[in-house]
Amino acid sequence: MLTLETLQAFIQAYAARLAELCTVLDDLDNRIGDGDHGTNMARGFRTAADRITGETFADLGALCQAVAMALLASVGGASGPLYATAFMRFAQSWKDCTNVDFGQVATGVANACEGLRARGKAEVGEKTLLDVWTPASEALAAQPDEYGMRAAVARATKAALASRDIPATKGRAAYLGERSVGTCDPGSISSAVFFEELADATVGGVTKTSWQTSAW
Amino acid sequence: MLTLETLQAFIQAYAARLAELCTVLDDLDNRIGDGDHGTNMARGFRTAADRITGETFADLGALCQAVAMALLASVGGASGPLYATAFMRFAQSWKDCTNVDFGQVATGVANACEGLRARGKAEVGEKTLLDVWTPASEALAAQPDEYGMRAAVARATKAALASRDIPATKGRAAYLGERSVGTCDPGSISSAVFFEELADATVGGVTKTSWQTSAW
Amino acid sequence: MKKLMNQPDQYVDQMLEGIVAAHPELKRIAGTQVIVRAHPKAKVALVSGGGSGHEPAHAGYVGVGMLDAAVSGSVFTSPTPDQVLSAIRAVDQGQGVLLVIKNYTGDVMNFEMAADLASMEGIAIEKVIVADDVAVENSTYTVGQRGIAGTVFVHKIAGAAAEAGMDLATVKRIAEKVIANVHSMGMALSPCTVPASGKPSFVLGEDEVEIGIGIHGEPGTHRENLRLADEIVDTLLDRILAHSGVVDGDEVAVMLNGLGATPQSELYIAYRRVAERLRARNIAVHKALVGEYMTSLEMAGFSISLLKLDDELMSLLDAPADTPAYRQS
Amino acid sequence: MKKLMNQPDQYVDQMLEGIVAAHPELKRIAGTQVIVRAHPKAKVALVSGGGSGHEPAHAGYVGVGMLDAAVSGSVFTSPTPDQVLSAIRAVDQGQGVLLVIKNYTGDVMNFEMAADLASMEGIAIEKVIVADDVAVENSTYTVGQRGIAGTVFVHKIAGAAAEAGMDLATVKRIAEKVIANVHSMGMALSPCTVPASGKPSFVLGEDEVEIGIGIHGEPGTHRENLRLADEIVDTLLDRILAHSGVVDGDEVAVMLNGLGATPQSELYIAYRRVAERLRARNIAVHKALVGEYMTSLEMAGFSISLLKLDDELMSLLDAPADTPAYRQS
Ligand SMILES: Nc1ncnc2c1ncn2[C@@H]1O[C@H](COP(=O)(O)OP(=O)(O)O)[C@@H](O)[C@H]1O
Ligand SMILES: Nc1ncnc2c1ncn2[C@@H]1O[C@H](COP(=O)(O)OP(=O)(O)O)[C@@H](O)[C@H]1O
Ligand SMILES: [Mg+2]
Ligand SMILES: [Mg+2]
Ligand SMILES: [Mg+2]
Ligand SMILES: [Mg+2]
Repeated sequence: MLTLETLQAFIQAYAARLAELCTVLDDLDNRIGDGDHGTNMARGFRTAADRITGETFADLGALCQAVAMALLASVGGASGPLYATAFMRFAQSWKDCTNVDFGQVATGVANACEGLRARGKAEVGEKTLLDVWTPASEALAAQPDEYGMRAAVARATKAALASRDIPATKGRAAYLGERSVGTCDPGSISSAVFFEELADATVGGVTKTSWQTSAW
Repeated sequence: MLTLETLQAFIQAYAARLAELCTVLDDLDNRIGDGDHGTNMARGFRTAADRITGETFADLGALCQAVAMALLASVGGASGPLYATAFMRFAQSWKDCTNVDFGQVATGVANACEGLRARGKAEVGEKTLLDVWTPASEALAAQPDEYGMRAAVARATKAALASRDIPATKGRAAYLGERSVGTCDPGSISSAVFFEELADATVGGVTKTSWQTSAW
Repeated sequence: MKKLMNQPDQYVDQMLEGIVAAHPELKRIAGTQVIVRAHPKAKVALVSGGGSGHEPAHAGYVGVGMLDAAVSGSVFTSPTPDQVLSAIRAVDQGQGVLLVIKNYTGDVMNFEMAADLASMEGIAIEKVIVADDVAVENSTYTVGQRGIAGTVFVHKIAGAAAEAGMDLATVKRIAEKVIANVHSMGMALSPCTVPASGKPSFVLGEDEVEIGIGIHGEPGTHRENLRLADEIVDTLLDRILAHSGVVDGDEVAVMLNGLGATPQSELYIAYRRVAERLRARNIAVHKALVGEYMTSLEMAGFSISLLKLDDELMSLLDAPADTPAYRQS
Repeated sequence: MKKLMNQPDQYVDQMLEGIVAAHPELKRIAGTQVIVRAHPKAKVALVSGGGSGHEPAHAGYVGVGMLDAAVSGSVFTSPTPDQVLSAIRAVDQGQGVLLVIKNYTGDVMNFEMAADLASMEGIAIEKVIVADDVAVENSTYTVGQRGIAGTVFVHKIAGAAAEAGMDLATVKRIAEKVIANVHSMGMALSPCTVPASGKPSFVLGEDEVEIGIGIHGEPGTHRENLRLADEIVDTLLDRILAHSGVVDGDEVAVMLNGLGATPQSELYIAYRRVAERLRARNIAVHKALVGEYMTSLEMAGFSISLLKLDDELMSLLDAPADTPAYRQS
């Protein structure tokens, strides 16, 4: 179950985790992009976390909308509109709810996934964060409960690592063509972390990946 | 005795020696100036040597004037006008002579020295090539013969090395102030080499300094 | 890499303060990273921008005959939609606003979101996307070519059209004509370092260069050994000419753009070869721009942009401009 | 250091070819390293120059309202007297020629020899020697201060005087007034490498900078640790202010000059501090120039020049100029 409280805790935890992983994500982006994905994400979720700290929100919709606006105004780059879009879709999906069950979480994630596809005009397999959101969303839809949530994390992590082996055809890494093979997509890694933290906040006890070395 | 032939041979030998020492002189100038003294001198005397090759000159005056003009048009920097001035003074001193004795050589060098002082507005002790030309000229004036020529080389070499221990107050190295102490003046080194080659061409058997290491 | 800066997180803010301090004809919209003309004019407005680190692009092109506003993101990071929206609102004079966007996913998405918000407010808004970099193959399945230094020609020519009082549709048509006719490619001799990260964007050996680089420190399409300037120019120019459709007898404008650390002397050495090659092909250079127009921090390297001209583009290119980084009368 | 060049010994020649290819309003006197205006004007002529490697100085300042000829020596080496003489002969319109010389032994001697030869040919010739660098203490026993970026103000203001038809004595008087009122100082974050030698001019540690450097890659007056941009600016500006005699209420022009590899963003960050400091001292900035005006190949670093203005200097500074590197209307 996702409550106002767990969602707030998730944002705080994800922001903290991004701060830790900032250099790893920047380094990855440096190899196949412009080296700012960690900085962008850490800055954005720090802003979002600060924005919601000490505030009370009427419902999950209002909370997600506030996060979306904070991200939109602070991230920039490709990841800003994308993560902001995900939260806007959450806001639409969970409008007027103060808590939602895993079925509704699955719907929200599916809507977010759809929003990401529309915003970025990418398909699965192009070495973007869609490669992670899509299987995670599918796992959750197939089994909308605690186990599905854990399965989503497993699928997300696997997909993030698998992004290493394919060339990018969307995003900045696409300019590198075949040279982008051999490095994980930074947005896919930040997305896998997203699902790790979301699962940890909602079902708890998630074993978190240490991306430090495995990402390369 | 200085003949048309020995003077031509001197120019060729000095040009060859400067080509060898080009990097040493550039490196010295790099430490306390702008790193081009070797390049400037090598370029200038190469031009002068080429200019006089295969040409016949009526007298030493004409030969020295041709060298002066070649230097003036090819060196630039501080050393160009200075070395060109020296050769203009030689030209005046040895006008209409096809050969001169050591007394006249001494007069020519003294006039050149005077020309350098007027052109550069420097005094002895300011860490410029005047520090070398002055004692060399004095030695030759005191003993205008073969021995005086050798003495001039000894004084020149000693003065060039002694330039290491004083701060520059003229030329580009002066901007470094006390930081110029500890490096030999590149123009003093090229001048000491000048006297080595002049003596070798006129009296022969001069032991030439290997400046490679001692200059630092 | 040593940087002349204070706190890295104030890099862009302090740069913008410096720009408005130095150029009283520009002003900054308080609380934003938007630079606008101090003396706006009733006409179609042009807004451009992108990540910082490309100076003088884009704030240096705000002024008479070029842009009305430039939006600066963090270094190499697209500005956010709210910033772009502030710019649009500030410059709209009721005759509409044209967004000049460089083709990067981030720039396109952020500017498009701002455009959506602006249209919801009733502002007439159009956009063009510059994609002049021929290093990257274009295809409907990929992200398309990048927008690089050729963008400055769009600012200049569409800016002149707007300044002349043309309407939004016309200014957009002209901007698209420039985009269709400008082709660029760049190379790097050394990387650059984003102030916040402090690490070079890539590492090159003493003899290596990157060919086909963008303007954000990204590696290029491939790496090769350093060759003579003439040979490097030929590599870029051959590819540009092949993509450009420029033929013998055409008239062009050329930009030889320094990426940040390359001395002007070297840019002129490279331009000399471009001129020589074009002369041999009987292609007339109507205007040559040699200097730093769209940089990548302190990257050493350059790009060549070739713009095929017709009478309309030529007369707009020749129109006066008065901005900090581009002036002509 | 990788260079975008062909044969090192053709560096200057090919650069000059590139300059005239890019700027049809300039031409090169055949067989020399002299750049002159393609369309000369009957007036007092201004000739400047020096070693190459300082681009856009000096050829970039040839044009309406500034120089009539620029003479380029080898990189960092004063041009020879015969080259300077060619320039003088080419631009003299019978109203005399003013030589603007930067205070380096080599430049002074070579230009003076050329002046002597020119006067022997009956050309009315005058010279001024720019010595704006306050890093170096002046004294009658030493070589005096160096001429650095402040020289561009001499070109601009004396150039405007000549363009306005003033006579040689007046143009010289005005040039000397600029020289008396302009003070500069620079620093380097990294060295530069002369193409022919291929070696850096000095070696700095990862945290070290050189303070009080000239523009030929010479080391400065001392070395210190890298500090914040604001602190570095303060170090230079304090010394400049102390030497300049500028007092509260004065009006000045400021040049924040990049030495080659420093991004424009950083120059603006530095300028921001200059503006803040001058504002606090109630010194009004009439004009600010931020960019690369007098470089030292690809050296990273900058210099500040402060010119105290009076009405005469101000109106000449504001006069139009149309040269490749300095344009205003
Ligand atoms: N078209 C797209 N659709 C989905 N995701 C994308 C797209 N383009 C880029 N991304 C994601 O954005 C990430 C890069 O984000 P970031 O570095 O913050 O932005 P930028 O590329 O503008 O610097 C990539 O790793 C990729 O996962
Ligand atoms: N005023 C002067 N009088 C005499 N010699 C000088 C003077 N200034 C410089 N020199 C000599 O010139 C040398 C430097 O020559 P060079 O490097 O070729 O010229 P530049 O300093 O113009 O680069 C110095 O080492 C010094 O010996
Ligand atoms: Mg990125
Ligand atoms: Mg020297
Ligand atoms: Mg980015
Ligand atoms: Mg020199």
